[in-house]
Amino acid sequence: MVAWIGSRTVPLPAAIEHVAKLLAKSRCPVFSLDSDVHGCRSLIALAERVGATYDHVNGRDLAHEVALHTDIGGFFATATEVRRRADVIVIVGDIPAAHHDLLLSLAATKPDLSRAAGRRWFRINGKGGPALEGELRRRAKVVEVGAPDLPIDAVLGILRASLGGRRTPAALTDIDALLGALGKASFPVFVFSRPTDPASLAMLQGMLIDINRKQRASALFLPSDDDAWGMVLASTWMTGFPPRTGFSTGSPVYDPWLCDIDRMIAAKEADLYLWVSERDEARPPRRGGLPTIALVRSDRPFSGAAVTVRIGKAGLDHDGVVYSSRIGTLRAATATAPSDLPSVAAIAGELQHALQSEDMASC
Amino acid sequence: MKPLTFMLRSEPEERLDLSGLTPDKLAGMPVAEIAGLKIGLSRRPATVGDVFKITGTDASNIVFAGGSGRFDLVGAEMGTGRIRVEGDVGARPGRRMAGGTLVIEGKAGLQAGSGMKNGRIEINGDAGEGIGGPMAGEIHGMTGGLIIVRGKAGHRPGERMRRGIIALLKGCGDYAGLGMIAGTIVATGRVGRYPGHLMKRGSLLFDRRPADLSLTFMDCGRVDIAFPALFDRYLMEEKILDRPLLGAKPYRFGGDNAVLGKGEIMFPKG
Amino acid sequence: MLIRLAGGEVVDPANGLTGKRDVWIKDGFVVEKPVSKRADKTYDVSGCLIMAGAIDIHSHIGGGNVNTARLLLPEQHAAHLKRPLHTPLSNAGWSTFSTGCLYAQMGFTTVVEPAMSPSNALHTHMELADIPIIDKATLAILGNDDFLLSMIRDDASPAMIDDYVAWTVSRSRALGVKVINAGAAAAFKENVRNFAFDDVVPSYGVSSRRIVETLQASVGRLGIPHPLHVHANNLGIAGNAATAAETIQASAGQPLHLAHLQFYGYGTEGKRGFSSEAARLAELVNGNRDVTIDVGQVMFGQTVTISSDVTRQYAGMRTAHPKKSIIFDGDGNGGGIVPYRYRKDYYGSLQWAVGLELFLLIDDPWRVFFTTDHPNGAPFTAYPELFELLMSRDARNAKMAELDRSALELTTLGSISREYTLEEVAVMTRAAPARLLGLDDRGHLGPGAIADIAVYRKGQDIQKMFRDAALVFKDGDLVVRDGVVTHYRWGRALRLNPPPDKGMIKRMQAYHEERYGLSLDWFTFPDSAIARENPFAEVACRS
Amino acid sequence: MQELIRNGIIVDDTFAEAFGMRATAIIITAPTLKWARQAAITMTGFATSVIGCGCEAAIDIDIPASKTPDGRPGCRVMIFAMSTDELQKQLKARLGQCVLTSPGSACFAGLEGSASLDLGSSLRYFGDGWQISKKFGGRHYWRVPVMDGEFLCEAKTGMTKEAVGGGNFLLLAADAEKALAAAERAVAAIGKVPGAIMPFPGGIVRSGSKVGGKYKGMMASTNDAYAPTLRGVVKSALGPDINAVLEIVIDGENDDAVTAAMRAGLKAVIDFGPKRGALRISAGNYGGKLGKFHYHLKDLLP
Repeated sequence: MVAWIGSRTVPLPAAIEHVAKLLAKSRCPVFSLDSDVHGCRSLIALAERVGATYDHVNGRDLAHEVALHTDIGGFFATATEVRRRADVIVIVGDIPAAHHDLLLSLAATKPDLSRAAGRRWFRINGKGGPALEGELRRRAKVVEVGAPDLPIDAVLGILRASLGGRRTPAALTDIDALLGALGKASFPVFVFSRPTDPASLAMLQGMLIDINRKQRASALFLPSDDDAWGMVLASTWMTGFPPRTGFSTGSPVYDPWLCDIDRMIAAKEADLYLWVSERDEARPPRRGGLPTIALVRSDRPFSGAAVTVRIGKAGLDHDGVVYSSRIGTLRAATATAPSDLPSVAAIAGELQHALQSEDMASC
Repeated sequence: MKPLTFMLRSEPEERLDLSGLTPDKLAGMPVAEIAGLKIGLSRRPATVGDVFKITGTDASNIVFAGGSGRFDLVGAEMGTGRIRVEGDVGARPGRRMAGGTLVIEGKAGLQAGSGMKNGRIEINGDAGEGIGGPMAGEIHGMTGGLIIVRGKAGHRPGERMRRGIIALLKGCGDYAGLGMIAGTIVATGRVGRYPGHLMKRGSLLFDRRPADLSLTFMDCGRVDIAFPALFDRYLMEEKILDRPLLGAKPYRFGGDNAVLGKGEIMFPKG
Repeated sequence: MLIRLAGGEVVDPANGLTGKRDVWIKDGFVVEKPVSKRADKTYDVSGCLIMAGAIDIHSHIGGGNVNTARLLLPEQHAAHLKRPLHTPLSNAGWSTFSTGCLYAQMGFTTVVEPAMSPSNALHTHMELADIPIIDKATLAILGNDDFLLSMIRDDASPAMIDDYVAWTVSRSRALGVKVINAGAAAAFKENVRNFAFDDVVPSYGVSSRRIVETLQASVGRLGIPHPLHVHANNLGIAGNAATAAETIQASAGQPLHLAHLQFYGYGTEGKRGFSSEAARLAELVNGNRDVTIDVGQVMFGQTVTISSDVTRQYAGMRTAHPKKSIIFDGDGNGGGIVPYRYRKDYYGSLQWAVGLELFLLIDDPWRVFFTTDHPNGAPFTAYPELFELLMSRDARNAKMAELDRSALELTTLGSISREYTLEEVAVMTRAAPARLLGLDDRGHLGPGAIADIAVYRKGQDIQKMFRDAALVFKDGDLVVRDGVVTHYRWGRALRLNPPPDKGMIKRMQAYHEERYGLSLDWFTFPDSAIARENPFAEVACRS
Repeated sequence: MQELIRNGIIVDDTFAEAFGMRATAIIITAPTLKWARQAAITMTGFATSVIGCGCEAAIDIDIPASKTPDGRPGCRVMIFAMSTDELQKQLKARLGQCVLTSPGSACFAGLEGSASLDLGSSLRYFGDGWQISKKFGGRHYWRVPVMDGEFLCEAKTGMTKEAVGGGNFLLLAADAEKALAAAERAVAAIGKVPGAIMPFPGGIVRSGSKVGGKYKGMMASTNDAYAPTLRGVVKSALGPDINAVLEIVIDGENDDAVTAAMRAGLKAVIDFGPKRGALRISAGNYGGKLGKFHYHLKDLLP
């Protein structure tokens, strides 16, 4: 069983037809997506067709990461290059668990393209930031740089001022060790993810501009969610813009505030919600009264949804393409347990078909 | 001539882009044509006539009788004349405004005066985040003009501001003057944490010592300089304040030393 | 379906068949006039020129760096147009979709993305697959990658080098090989900021010259039709004409292609120490039959520079406009994205003139190629204006009047009277690129050619003629009418497929596992990953 | 020459001949009037004549604290020169050496002109990167850190091409004491006229000159016709009752300012009367051929 209208089990084509009707009727549909690159591509194409606004399910974290790229730019390196070259690694703030394997693999290796014999590890942390995972701390012998009562933006500010030779009033633990290591390093890399605030990322990249005047340094950006970053890439080539983008006027409009789906729902601007996630048992948030279409990995209908469709997962049920921060680019993900569950792209294709107009090629 | 007046029929069902309804753009336009302009932002957009009843003829003096938090981009890119909103507005009123006067009697949403170049915006109610700030991808916020907020202001007023003056008369949220390049922000009342964070140059002039000053701002002590009197006089002449803000010998902090350290925060003694 | 284009003036220099004649299309190919059959569909194209679809050999249209540039600059492309017709995403700012439509509208039907990082091949091909209508191809970047530099350092055998180059081309599905500032990106990671042709990459002890020579020889041995595509050292630096001259001389009797030569046409004369050496370079090119070049013409306005020459891009950050950039230290070359505005000031005027001098002083249209190095010199949408400048001296003079006189005085442009003929334009943009890339099936209108055809309405206004093609056919499908896309279809990526050596695959497996801790599967992909029917078309290597 | 008589003083029916000049004005303020004037006096020192000083400058009027831009006492200084370039050069040099250096000083534009000259804009680099630019109320200021705080200086000031230099009259008296008394009265009266300055020492010049001289290279030399000691040996303009002559030279923002200044000066001298002051009043000219502006004494009398 893969499709339900309300709580009633229906054949997939019936569900598709019903969703197409809802989409066609909607004045302001909004999409929350979480799929592989092909799934996202197909849904962005669908969003264009029906004038919808789209974002990732974890749009809030993503918006900060996108803002770093759209507003500031910076220095970036791939994880593969970092593995082979970085002789100093500075972890900035909190790194999500999904990336701990990568960090551990870096801790277990030495840079083979560097004159340095090994890597030295530091970590910049602020008040309230979680402690570093024990195994990594032990293996990498990470030196913590910070101050117990200062938030991370203040810590980064003090570090940047110190690197630039400008006065600061406060000292950080082990700042001299870090400054010394950076001064001697051939290719230091700052690893960061899941920003607490965009200002800290601006501060970090400003620091890299300062350092690169005289020596080399870069940053390893680990997206808080690799799949979300894959969606950013696809959205950007398809529309010219990262999410949050909407098609309500026909053309894509990129506006992180206007096209913030949570805001649109809270302000009662949206009148239809398409929620898509390939993650096990992920469920759309409850939005009182807003008709919701759920494309989820579940064998039960989502209570309160107008339509629920059960979908397969890329790399499990079917082949897919995902962004991988391990290699810093897209990667083919082969199905490990092929099944008949429909892919997001297949459903989006069916919906395009149902919304048919002959002269419009599907994506 | 009577002001060209847009009377709101009822709360709009969608966000509206009102950037087309400015003195410059409506000069000489027949009412029927104005009524046909599309302003809605949903798939089935409303026209001016759907949302407003239009009276008056003087397009150099526009009045919105009744406002809404869904009125976006009121007065955007206006270069001359006057717009008054008898109510609230939504996002980015006065976006890229180049001249004239925009008066909002109620509240304003996000980024009032975003990228403003010149002219004057007065907001009698509260204003949202990012006053004068840049839109996504832009590297500069406001580059000139004057914004006065008589209510409370949100976070990040004057973000990446390059020139101009923002006066906040009931304080503001966090990060006033975030990444400021130059210009002046005046605030009376409470300001949130880390004013001047990442600021390169520019002046933050407050009526009191900020409660949560970033550590990379350095105490320069009390300063005996001519500028405060000059600026206080300007504030009073422009009727922004009715008494001096800084007075003689204010305190001065220099920063943000994390970046360039050439900005300042000043506030009066006591 | 038999289609007849009736009454047009055909410009087909590859076949020496220029003049009034009908062109017949059957099942996607150009055919001889059938003896007894009547056309199913006839287009009256009297008063029009008929040319093969144009081929752009060097335009950054897709892949990691291009997409990063989009991400960096959303404010440059705010959408403001209403949807003109039912073509998905065709009006999306600076997207894959608009790229395909805009090229097609000008009668271009094949475009080469010249800088694909092999490690980024899947991403690049997925983007290219989303560029509608036109065919695409890529050049794979080598020359700053550890594996190759190590092999050269260790004096690996030519066969070993060839196996690696073949494996890379095959795995990344490329149509050729490009080297970008050979060795400089690797040196930049070791904090080397200036890198010339005989400088040596510190950790490898290998000079830029040696890298170029190694790759040039390998490309020749493998029978890769397109000669090694060289982005030389010292791009953009005053006095770099000497570098270009050295590189031209290094061709040593073998074919070599120099990309965007305009950016190397600079001397150190004049008050500002920045002058034109275009005449000297043109003379060198004229005298060396092995060398082909494309120009990389600069036009005025806002653009963004996208390059895997990370050394150069880092230096360019100083003059970024708007002031934000991305510098990317990736495997091999990495890259940099630096927005830039070409102004009609001294420097902009000089660069503009250098490009035109090269176009006009290099005699042989078979060896000079029409590019702006999109978007580095200008977006490809500036092509119609550039055609006009080449075909009309009056248009050049009118433009020169707007520019910085002191810069133009240091060039020969004012004294050049040459105007490109239609025949020469057709050579430069059709026949020659097809030959350069080894694509026998296009660039001409002889029987057997794929029916990629551009029909232009003849007129005084050269810009208009080339901006809005009257009709464009791709593989025999009518896709553009009067400059508007009327039909949407998906092109393919042209690729070579030299069979990879088994030993090399094993070596690469071991290398990736040892150096990256990941199996080779992470770095390769099946065609099906593109999720489009027939995403690739194979081109044969020369035997 | 026809003679006019006012209050017993003989007034020659002649005219002062004056020239077009470029002029600018600035307002200097300080914690006290004393220090504002000190900066101004220092700045306008050695600025009596364009011939030898490059410019002619003096304090125009004092300005009370309530009327200055920064609420501190100040004065208006005017500077005159023959060309825009020279005026800019003199302004920059004098501002930098005399006002920037003076304790507590600040400096503002003192003229709305058709063109502008750099004021703070020419000095800001003294701040070595710490200078602060401020634009508000349609004006642009520079703030330059210095050892007693900040030098606050408007970026630009106005320049006028309508200025007039060389308005004058001669006071002929029975002795040097009476000539000086009359001249001081004139200076005091003209000092109250806005827009006009008297660049010579205390507003008075005793070495009135003629054009050229017998020595090569002398552009001007003693006005022998008015030198009492030569009365017997040269063709003299002086009668036997005259033993001392002093000249008042006036530069004005425009024709009207010179006219008003001349009027005020002549009135003061005439009111003072011949017993204590001048017996006769005349004026200097070159026959009307060189200067565009002619101020006929008879038109300016009370």
